[in-house]
Amino acid sequence: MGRRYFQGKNPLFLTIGAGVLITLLVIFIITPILGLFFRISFEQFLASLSDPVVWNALVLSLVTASISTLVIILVGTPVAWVNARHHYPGREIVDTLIDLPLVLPPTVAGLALLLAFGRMGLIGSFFYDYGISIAFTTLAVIIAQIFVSIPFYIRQARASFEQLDTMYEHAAKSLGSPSVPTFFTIILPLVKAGLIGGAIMSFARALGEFGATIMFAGNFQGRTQTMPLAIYTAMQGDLTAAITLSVILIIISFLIIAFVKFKLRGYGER
Amino acid sequence: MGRRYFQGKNPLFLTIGAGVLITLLVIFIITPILGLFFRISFEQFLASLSDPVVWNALVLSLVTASISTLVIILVGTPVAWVNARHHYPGREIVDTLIDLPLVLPPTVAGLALLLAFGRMGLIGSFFYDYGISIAFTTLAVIIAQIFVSIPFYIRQARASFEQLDTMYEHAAKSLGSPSVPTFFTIILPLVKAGLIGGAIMSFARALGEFGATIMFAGNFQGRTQTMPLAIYTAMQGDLTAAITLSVILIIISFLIIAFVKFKLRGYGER
Amino acid sequence: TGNQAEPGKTELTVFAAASLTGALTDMAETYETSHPGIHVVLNFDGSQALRTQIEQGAYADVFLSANTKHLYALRDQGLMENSSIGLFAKNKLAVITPASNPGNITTLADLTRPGTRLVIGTKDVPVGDYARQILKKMGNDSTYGPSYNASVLANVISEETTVTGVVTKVQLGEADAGIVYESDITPENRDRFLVISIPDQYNVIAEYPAGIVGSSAHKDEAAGFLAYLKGEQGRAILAKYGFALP
Amino acid sequence: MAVRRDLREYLLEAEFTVRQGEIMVLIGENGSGKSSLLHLIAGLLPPGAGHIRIGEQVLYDSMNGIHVPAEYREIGLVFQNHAVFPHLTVFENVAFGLRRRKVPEPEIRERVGELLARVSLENLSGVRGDQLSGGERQRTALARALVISPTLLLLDEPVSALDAAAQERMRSYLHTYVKTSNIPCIVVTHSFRDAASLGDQMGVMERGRIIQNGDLEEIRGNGSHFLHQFFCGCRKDSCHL
Amino acid sequence: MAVRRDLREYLLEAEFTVRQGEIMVLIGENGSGKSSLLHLIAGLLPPGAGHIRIGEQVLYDSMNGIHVPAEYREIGLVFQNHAVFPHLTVFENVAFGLRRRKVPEPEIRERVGELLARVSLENLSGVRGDQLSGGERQRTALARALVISPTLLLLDEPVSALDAAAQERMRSYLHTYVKTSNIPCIVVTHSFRDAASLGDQMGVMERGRIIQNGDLEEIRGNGSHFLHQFFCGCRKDSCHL
Ligand SMILES: Nc1ncnc2c1ncn2[C@@H]1O[C@H](COP(=O)(O)OP(=O)(O)OP(=O)(O)O)[C@@H](O)[C@H]1O
Ligand SMILES: Nc1ncnc2c1ncn2[C@@H]1O[C@H](COP(=O)(O)OP(=O)(O)OP(=O)(O)O)[C@@H](O)[C@H]1O
Ligand SMILES: [Mg+2]
Ligand SMILES: [Mg+2]
Repeated sequence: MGRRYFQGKNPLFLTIGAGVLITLLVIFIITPILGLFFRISFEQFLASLSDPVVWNALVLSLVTASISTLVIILVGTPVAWVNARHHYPGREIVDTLIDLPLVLPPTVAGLALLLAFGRMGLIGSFFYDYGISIAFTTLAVIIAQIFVSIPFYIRQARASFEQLDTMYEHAAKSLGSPSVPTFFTIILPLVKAGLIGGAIMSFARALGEFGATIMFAGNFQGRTQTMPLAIYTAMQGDLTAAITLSVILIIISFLIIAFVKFKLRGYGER
Repeated sequence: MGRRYFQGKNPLFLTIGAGVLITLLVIFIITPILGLFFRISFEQFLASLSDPVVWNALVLSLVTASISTLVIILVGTPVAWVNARHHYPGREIVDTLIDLPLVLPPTVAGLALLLAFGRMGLIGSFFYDYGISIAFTTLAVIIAQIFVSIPFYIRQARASFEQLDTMYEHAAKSLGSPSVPTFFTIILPLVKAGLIGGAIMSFARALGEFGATIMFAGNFQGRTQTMPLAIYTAMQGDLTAAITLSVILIIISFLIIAFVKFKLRGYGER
Repeated sequence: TGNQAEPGKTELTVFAAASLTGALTDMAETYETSHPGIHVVLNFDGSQALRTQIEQGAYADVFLSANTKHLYALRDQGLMENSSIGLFAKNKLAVITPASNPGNITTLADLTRPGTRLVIGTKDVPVGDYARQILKKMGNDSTYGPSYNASVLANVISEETTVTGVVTKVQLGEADAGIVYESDITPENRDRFLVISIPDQYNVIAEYPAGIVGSSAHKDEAAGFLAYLKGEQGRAILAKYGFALP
Repeated sequence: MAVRRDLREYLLEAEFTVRQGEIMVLIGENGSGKSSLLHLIAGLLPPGAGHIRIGEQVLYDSMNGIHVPAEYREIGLVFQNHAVFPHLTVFENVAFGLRRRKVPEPEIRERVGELLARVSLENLSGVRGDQLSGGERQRTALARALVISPTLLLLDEPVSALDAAAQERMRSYLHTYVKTSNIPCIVVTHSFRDAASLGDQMGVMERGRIIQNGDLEEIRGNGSHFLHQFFCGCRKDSCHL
Repeated sequence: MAVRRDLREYLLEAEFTVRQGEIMVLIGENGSGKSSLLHLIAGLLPPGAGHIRIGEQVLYDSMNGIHVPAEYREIGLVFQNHAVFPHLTVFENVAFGLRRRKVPEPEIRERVGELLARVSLENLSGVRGDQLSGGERQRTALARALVISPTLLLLDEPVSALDAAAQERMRSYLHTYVKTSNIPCIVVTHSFRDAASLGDQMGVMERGRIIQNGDLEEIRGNGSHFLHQFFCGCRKDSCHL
């Protein structure tokens, strides 16, 4: 994993090919996004920025997506680790189940969550009897985000763990390190880059989550109205306002993701 | 990466803790999905299965998601490889840009695509002059799916490549293997598990794609009406019909993903 | 409606508001039987989304909107065939509760009861706008009293961006009541709700306009379809799906 | 000690005792199971029937269902491929075992410093594990295993990558270390030098079994043609060494 | 050949010639830059000023901007850590270089079979690289480097993990191989046995530089206290070997 080696010279056609491919991909992704930028005016952008409704939504989005990502990391890391390193009956079924939320159209995911955690739901009715309602609260926003984005993290984390050579764990063990410290001092640092990548995916997916949220948590300003919901709400009236909100979301996300990448590099890069 | 070592006995509390965590996660994911299953009747399920509209949508979904995944693999793999192993100015910016589609609420993504590739769009108008319209075609469905799901694959693939020790590439090189054969015979097999994981994520995300598709490709039965759009359309009249379609989508996806996992294991597992 | 374009048939592309899904699907079928040369291609989405698509150059022959706002906006941009525009359906609003009626709502007055979980549309979607108009009218009426409007709105737990959102939440019993179009109570789901009608003096009549899109290549066929829609058979189907007629 | 484990086509079976303060040299052809045996003793491979004891302490006993996990065995193991942690500095690699034992920081510094001096890595203490040369890695692995004051030392070809001068120094240090700390030690090696200068006792492995086990005098003297052949690869009478 | 490269705190600088059919033994302390030098010659490390030539063929020349990529240098390199491909069988590991050269299948089978017999791995030819013992890995790495009939052989401690008998066999095979194929060869080693039985010429590295370079008679005879000390780690007069 050392990096002191240089890559030699690639044949010209490879370098050009790769350059063209990357350029095309960047164009493919950036043109639509720029299209959004061109649609709005700077005044409108500033006006939106100072709109308390927008602020509410932005703060709510960032807070809920952060909490979701945190929960996903806390729950997903051990699950991914166990699935990567331990054999138990039904492991692959569990692993495939974890992927299912990816396939559900978000609205259906929200519907499913209602059926489970709503007040008439399989689990929710139980809570409701104790006076706790889950649906239509900020908690529901977080649950919806976790549901749709946890698979991304677990998939990525499991792949990173599986790719790690077991010899380091054995070395740590032979030096008297029980599983938990080994995990934190040896394994985590070695797969850091992969886990951060997974967390970024989950965070981004949670930030953009709309369908499951509005179905399960409803659209209530200040409580469950995240940025995507604010964008949809605005879209019903004024498309430009909706695009302005989208641009704000894009800029903020870009800054956050770039910052996280810059701050938390994998151990291989300095 | 050998597997002949056993993991020793973990302290009891870890085993129990992991077991509880996995069980909770499975319950969290499976209850909502079961909730969907409980809502439908077997007769309705059979009736939907034989409905040509459903078949159309299902086939269209599987075909478009497969094509999208293929394109994503073909484009994403070299891009991820270059970003993992080569330094070039702006690499991290490109990498962060590639993540942006994750953050966009899908409808906004669809709107952005329409603004770029629609008849009036930045790029689309150019094609339109040559008589090619992109939006509202099956091609648009594929473009929308690629746009929203390519980041998942590239993220995962890059992490896998970065985690791979460079010594194997050097060994291959010293044995006279140019970059391309080395990539296919040495590198790909060693990161196979990670890439397949990424492809599964992208495929699943493409299968579930709704918002960007309906905005950019429209909701034309047989041409652009994929399963999620059919579910949406059914939901206008009858929730149960929509849930039935969702259940079909879930079952098919589960089978496909499980099959792929079973068929294409990573090199570490036999 | 078959899927692929069949040779020799004229393809008529109809953009219709999502709330027309059931009625238009039915109608396309009967229309194709009586007009063998025509194949009706349907695109259902929210009226706002359809409008955006047309603005961005989507090809459509006919646009059926769930409200006048979006269709008139297109007209004002010169994207519609002005002479063809006309109303073809009306829709009234109603309060629905789940069949099990967990909130025990039997009259409109019950909506003020604290703790009632009410869902309506956001103020920018027509159904939400109309709901607010209705509540305001009722508040101005002495039968319900001036605080009616505010105390009902205080019970709102979610402002949906689509009517389907309202319907789904009520159907699942997650909301005690919702305000929707009468046409949302479709033949398939009728027995899942209790319906409380809103008296005409408070109700708002939503208007569904239709028109031929300016860039249509099949204006004659489009006109024919509009005539059918507004004619005897069209009206019958619309009525079956709960629409009022102009 | 008796252990039992399936190797590729044969069983790993061994029965031997190493006394406190004694070094057993383990030799055998490639693939005969030497490394596997060490891993098994260290608790990194699942054993079959038998028992493993250090002094009074039972590490494994299949009859009584005793199985001390590897992390509680207090065994110093040098892996054949070193397994130096690539993301930690040399210092942190060596300090790793002490940190896990919650040794106070000043003591860690002192003990690690002493061992780094022993293996001449003082200058590289801040260098990451993945930036070391082969010999530097082996030195780190040695220091890491010795610093924890283990109750049993398992060394898998521990000086094979060291330069010749360092090999000599390390052999004499290892000898002193084992004698003064009075622990048993098993050294796997292919080198006659190692065997001659370290071994009190010798075991010969073949196809997963210890086929000979005994005093080193046999070798130092000139009793065994077999051992000479093993180390020289030639018949004793035609040896050019 | 002269190469130049920055190492940690010092420059890698060397100037030497190895003639066809001759073996140069490269010795030096751990971290002196031996492996780096081999990697540099093989084209895996970016060189600085200087040039590298095999016979008539210029591999690198900083003055004339010539830089043949590693994959076209036709050099057989045995890595210090073997770098056996973990997902390929022993057979496929050895066949790898031939497949890249589009050698026909029957010839591949024949050549690989012959080399596997040479390194006594016939029985393991279907075993995956990640399931080999240390010595088996090194054998695989040797076979893999030799089978491609390279025009230059770079061996980084090529027999250190082999059992003693195999070491002896391998040394004599390497000697014959280099003489019959008439290619230059550089062997890095810490073992006197290797140096004595393989070397025609010797280079001594220190801190990235070749500080001595000359004929091996010096060593075979008894001229140099320095070399004796290097290999024995003890003064010649007090040597017990
Ligand atoms: N990946 C790397 N990055 C930076 N420095 C390195 C790296 N690998 C080795 N070095 C340093 O370069 C110098 C020379 O290393 P090299 O591996 O060439 O030594 P060597 O002579 O082969 O030693 P040994 O006998 O231990 O194998 C050492 O100081 C080493 O620490
Ligand atoms: N990860 C593994 N999976 C399966 N078999 C293995 C694995 N590692 C080693 N083996 C096999 O087990 C046997 C013993 O290997 P071991 O590493 O113990 O040999 P060794 O005596 O240490 O050899 P060497 O002198 O080459 O290091 C060999 O046949 C080897 O091929
Ligand atoms: Mg071994
Ligand atoms: Mg070296």
